[in-house]
Amino acid sequence: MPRSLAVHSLDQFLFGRAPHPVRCGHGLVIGAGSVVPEINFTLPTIDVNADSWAEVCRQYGQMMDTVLARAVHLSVPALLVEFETVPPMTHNPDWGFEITGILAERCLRAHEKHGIAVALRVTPNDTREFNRPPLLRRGEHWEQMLRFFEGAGKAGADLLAIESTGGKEVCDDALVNADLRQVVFALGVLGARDMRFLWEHIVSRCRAGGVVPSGDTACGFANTAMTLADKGMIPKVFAAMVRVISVPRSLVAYEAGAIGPSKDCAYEGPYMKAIAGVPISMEGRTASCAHFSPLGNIAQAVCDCWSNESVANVRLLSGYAPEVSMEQLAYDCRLTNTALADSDAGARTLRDWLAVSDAVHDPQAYVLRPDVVLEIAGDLMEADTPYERTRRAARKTWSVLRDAAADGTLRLDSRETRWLERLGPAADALPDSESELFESILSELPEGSFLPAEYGL
Amino acid sequence: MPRSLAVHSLDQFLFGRAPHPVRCGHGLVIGAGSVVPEINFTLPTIDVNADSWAEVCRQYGQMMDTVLARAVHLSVPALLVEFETVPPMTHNPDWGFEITGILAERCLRAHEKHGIAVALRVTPNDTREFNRPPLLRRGEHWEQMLRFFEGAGKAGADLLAIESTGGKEVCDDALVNADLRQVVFALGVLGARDMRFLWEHIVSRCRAGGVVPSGDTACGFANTAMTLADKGMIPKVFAAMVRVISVPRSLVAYEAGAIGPSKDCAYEGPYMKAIAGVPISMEGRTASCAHFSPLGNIAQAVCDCWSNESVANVRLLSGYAPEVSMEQLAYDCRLTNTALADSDAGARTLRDWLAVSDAVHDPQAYVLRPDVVLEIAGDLMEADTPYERTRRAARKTWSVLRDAAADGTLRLDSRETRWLERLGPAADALPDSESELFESILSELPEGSFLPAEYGL
Amino acid sequence: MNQNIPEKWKSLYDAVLEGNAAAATAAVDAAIEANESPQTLVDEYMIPAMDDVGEKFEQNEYFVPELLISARAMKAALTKIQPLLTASGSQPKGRVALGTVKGDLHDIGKNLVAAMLEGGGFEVIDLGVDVDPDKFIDTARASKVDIIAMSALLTTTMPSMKTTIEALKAAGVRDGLKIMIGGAPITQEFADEIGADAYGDNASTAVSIARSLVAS
Amino acid sequence: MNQNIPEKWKSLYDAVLEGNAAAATAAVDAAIEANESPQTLVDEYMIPAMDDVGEKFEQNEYFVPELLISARAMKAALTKIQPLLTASGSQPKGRVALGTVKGDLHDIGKNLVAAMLEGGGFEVIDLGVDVDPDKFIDTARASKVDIIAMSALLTTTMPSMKTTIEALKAAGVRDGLKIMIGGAPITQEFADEIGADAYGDNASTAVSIARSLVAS
Ligand SMILES: [Zn+2]
Ligand SMILES: [Zn+2]
Ligand SMILES: [Zn+2]
Repeated sequence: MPRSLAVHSLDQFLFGRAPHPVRCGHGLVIGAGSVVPEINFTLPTIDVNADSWAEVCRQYGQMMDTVLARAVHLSVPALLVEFETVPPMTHNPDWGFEITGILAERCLRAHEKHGIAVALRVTPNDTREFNRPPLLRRGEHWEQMLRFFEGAGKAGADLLAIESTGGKEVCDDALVNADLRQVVFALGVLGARDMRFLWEHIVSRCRAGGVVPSGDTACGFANTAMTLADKGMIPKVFAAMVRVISVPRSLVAYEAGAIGPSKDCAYEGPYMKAIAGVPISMEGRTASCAHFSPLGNIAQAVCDCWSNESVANVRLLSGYAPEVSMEQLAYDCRLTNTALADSDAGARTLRDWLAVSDAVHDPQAYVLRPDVVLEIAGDLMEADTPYERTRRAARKTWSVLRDAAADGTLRLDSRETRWLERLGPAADALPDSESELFESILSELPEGSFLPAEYGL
Repeated sequence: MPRSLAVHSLDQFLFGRAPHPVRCGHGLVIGAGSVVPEINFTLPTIDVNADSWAEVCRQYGQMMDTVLARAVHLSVPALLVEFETVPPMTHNPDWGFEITGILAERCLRAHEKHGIAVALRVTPNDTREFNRPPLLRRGEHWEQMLRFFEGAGKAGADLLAIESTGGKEVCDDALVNADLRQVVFALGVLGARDMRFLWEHIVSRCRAGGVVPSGDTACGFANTAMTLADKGMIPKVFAAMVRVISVPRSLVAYEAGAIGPSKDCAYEGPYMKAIAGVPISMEGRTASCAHFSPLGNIAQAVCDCWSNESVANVRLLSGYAPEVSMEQLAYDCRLTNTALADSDAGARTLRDWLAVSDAVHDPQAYVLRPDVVLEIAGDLMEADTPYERTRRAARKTWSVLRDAAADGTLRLDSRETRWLERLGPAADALPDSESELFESILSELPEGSFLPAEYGL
Repeated sequence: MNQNIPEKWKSLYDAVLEGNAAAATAAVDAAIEANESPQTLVDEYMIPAMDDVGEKFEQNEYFVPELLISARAMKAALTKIQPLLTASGSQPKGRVALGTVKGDLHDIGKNLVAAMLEGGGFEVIDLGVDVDPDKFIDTARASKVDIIAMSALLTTTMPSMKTTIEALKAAGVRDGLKIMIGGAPITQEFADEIGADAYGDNASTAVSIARSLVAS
Repeated sequence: MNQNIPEKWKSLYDAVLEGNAAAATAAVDAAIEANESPQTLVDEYMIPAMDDVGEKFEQNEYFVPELLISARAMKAALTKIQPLLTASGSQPKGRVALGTVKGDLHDIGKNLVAAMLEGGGFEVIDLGVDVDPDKFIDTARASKVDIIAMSALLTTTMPSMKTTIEALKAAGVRDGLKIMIGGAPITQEFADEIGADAYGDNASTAVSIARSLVAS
């Protein structure tokens, strides 16, 4: 495992350019010199079942049509389309494949007629958590997920991704209790172990099916923390630490053979790009239709795809919400790509403005500052195992935040400062070894909170 | 009337900085060194009447609460709020005043509690067109509008604006027929004359009531053209000419004493800023919830306020649509203001990227390029009367577009090129004098299309 | 494009397609002189010409101004032919009463739909803007109206469409006619919800929608 | 903040406010020993303490973890008191059955609401996630439930709320209880549309909503 980072210097850490670009779909290359919009959309309020199925198909067809029309209208040269299924479409892969086909066929037609470079990323659900506690390596849900991974390429997917959830059954409670130790265990032990298992399966199926194994996200962990912090429920400094704590876990996908782009909602993406060199998808201000965030601008600083996360097909004054997102993404990408076309120095200037404009306001933004990413990433890659990296992530992030708060490059209110002071000792107290943590957590969690065997424990 | 421009050089033509800043509301200064978000919102589908009035009030209160909470959450330092009434609130000014009061009270409270600089701009409807043909200087509708202008300040408005429509009764048909002569007549003769009458009334009422007479927009003319062009109904080159043709008409408001900021949907704003030195509000990619446009980035190039135009209070995944807009505007303004804080040279770099990224794609964007604005504005200000300036606007814009298409700085498809060729002779054939145009138009329009006396003709 | 326009009066087809009103009326005169059936002229030359104009618009060859010029040529020719059609007992494609609903002043979309419908052979009664439900009812009663077409551009005037449909029902005239609606904030879902028979998302589809409504 | 907590057992109030479970149970023991009425302890010390915790959260002084620590202290004290209350014939504030609806796996909001309700003196039956309508019905039948609380976080599982309410009606148990709903995509309009009795937009308002529902 390489200890050095794939991105060697801050000067080379830019939006639109990744050390290892990804080629996919109809003429699309990601990370090769321009930022590509990634458009996502989902159903409005509707029950997905056999009775509503015709309407569901119509909705997806209509969303894809309007989005492609707008992209062509605005001369968007390249586009990544994400289809994130809803659970009934993973439970029943044939449903997921039917929608995949509807979207893929329209992408192909748009490519042939208008020359737009376009690829379809398909993201089935991690339905394993329908069992409580989750069955991660067996059972009906896992079998159907495998069927989905195997059949997606034939159905028309160019890339496959997932928002995997191993460890979430422990993390949810840990988050609302701001319990650092349990979060470290959930991500650095459980999450990392499940990622290894899951992604080896995904990568082998993708290779067999000619599909790009793209990436994963700590959405169910770190974005949950971000949303809770946004609502004033948990401290932002804690949410910022959770973000970096998720890095070693998400990195496992790329060690297992995923090649990017990372999932849009994986705000740990800049760390993936710095460490593994994969192109990353990010979402910011143009994703506020899906969720608010303190990362509206800084998320764009080193992105390779720029996404709206997801928007339901509701009507706005101008048109349907997915079209609106498409237009916003198109303009945002015009700006980054104009700066890139200007000069490397120009792109760095824009990158730094995007970063500086957010970083001082929120610790969750601060830990995404490109220079901070390189500093922390370098530190955690000094260790070799996911747990050791996770422990380093917690400690290093804490000290970086403390220093930033002290020198005023990060502004914190008194409630946040109080919590920052509490979290240092908690990080220091993390045990040296994974097994030590495992033993102590086992005794403090209620019986049946999670199934150790599902993690090979 | 000064022939020189208020903005003397391209270097001084920047976002966030206007020759004559405007002070208003609770600590707000516009055009004095930073870009201020302007948030707008409107009712979802609802019939506004006595029965629904309580719900209407609740909706406005809720929209204002959520928007202010989000602005405070994101540490937005300064905010302009626009309340654009719906016609029943102008027909019945007391209704408009009640909503004004609901919003103003919340703005004051947010200012006192959180220190946010904030002002409320109120925009009653131009209901004079409820008569067909419109009665512009008399009648019930005009009387109620006057009542609105007089009472708005007491109700809580800090600024007053309007989207006036004099001449629209001729312009609508002229647009769908792409009839340049009739558009020039509608804007350069009818529109300009009505603006003079209307704005002298507004300015005197505002001065008496301690309200800022802010600005107007050629929305009903040039934005209608833009929307028709976006739908492929009329040529973009024609819509671009209509935009510049609207400049002398909109300028009349500032000659009559309006001091800005111009209305957000007035894409002729950069011309107002260049000529009259007033701060301007603009809307672009963050207004795609309200309407699509080819001006998503370039609209921001020299803006002083940055707006979402308007969004109905519908629920999205993250929250209500007005909150979503608020967050997007906050981030966009963080970026421009970071560049301004960096250096003048930095701000110019960002300005030029915003402009360049759109200008080549669409003639409507091209005519908003800051250098093009100064060139055309200088030319039309060689003339002294609105009509003569309008005629110059048509001719000069045409030649600028022709040159840009010829040297490739503007890309046009063959259908557009065909129409550009047609429009040159039409511009050249515009008569020397207003009266000559009036006589010939009178004979070609159906009797009763408009009432000359309402324009002092 | 219609490939098989008979050579005989192709000059009429061409005149409408090119938007040459003078040539269109001249062609009609010549054909009537030669005892051609007025219904044949309409069905085999003029309407196909307007269909092709619509097709050129859909294919991004024509803009609306070009389409309106053709519609005016069509109208000029129809004005000549209408008395003969009436005399021979044939009916127009259908009669449409249209207007922008109460409280709403938006003209353009409604006017375009009117022009397209006339070009498509419909008789159009334009009620204007800010149209009271009673005016729709009175019109439906006084003239034999096949379709009522309503437009709204504001979220706050959309409910007027519902009010109007309910008023038509209450007046007992709803069943005898079809209702089509359109305008920027309108959706198919809204049309279903308020019980309209059809929704059109742009003026150029109005003709085919109206045709299918009168056929059904 | 409640200013007028009687000095007598203020240590109980303080222990709940500070989230000190050991101190809270110790204070309960001492008070019972001194023959204080259990209902008085709940009404005059413990619930006011939780109300003040909620207030501190609303005022951005506390985060949820702090609020949960207090809720746990409250629960520990209640566990001591509950048998005495039952023996004296007094009732809990009310019984709430709650769950995330069929097809939806989101836990956090539901768990927070459960914790807040318990802290507010309610008895809570947590049915978990992906809860079938039948499970709600069975619970309503088996236990005397005052309120059913449902959560959904997906636009595609919101319809399950409607289905569940209809199933409760069909089973004849709807009338005897109140229904409150919440979750990110839920709105008051949606609650009205499907016939829920109340909607809460965050966990911290759940207690006051539940109180007003059982009072009504
Ligand atoms: Zn996600
Ligand atoms: Zn996503
Ligand atoms: Zn406007």
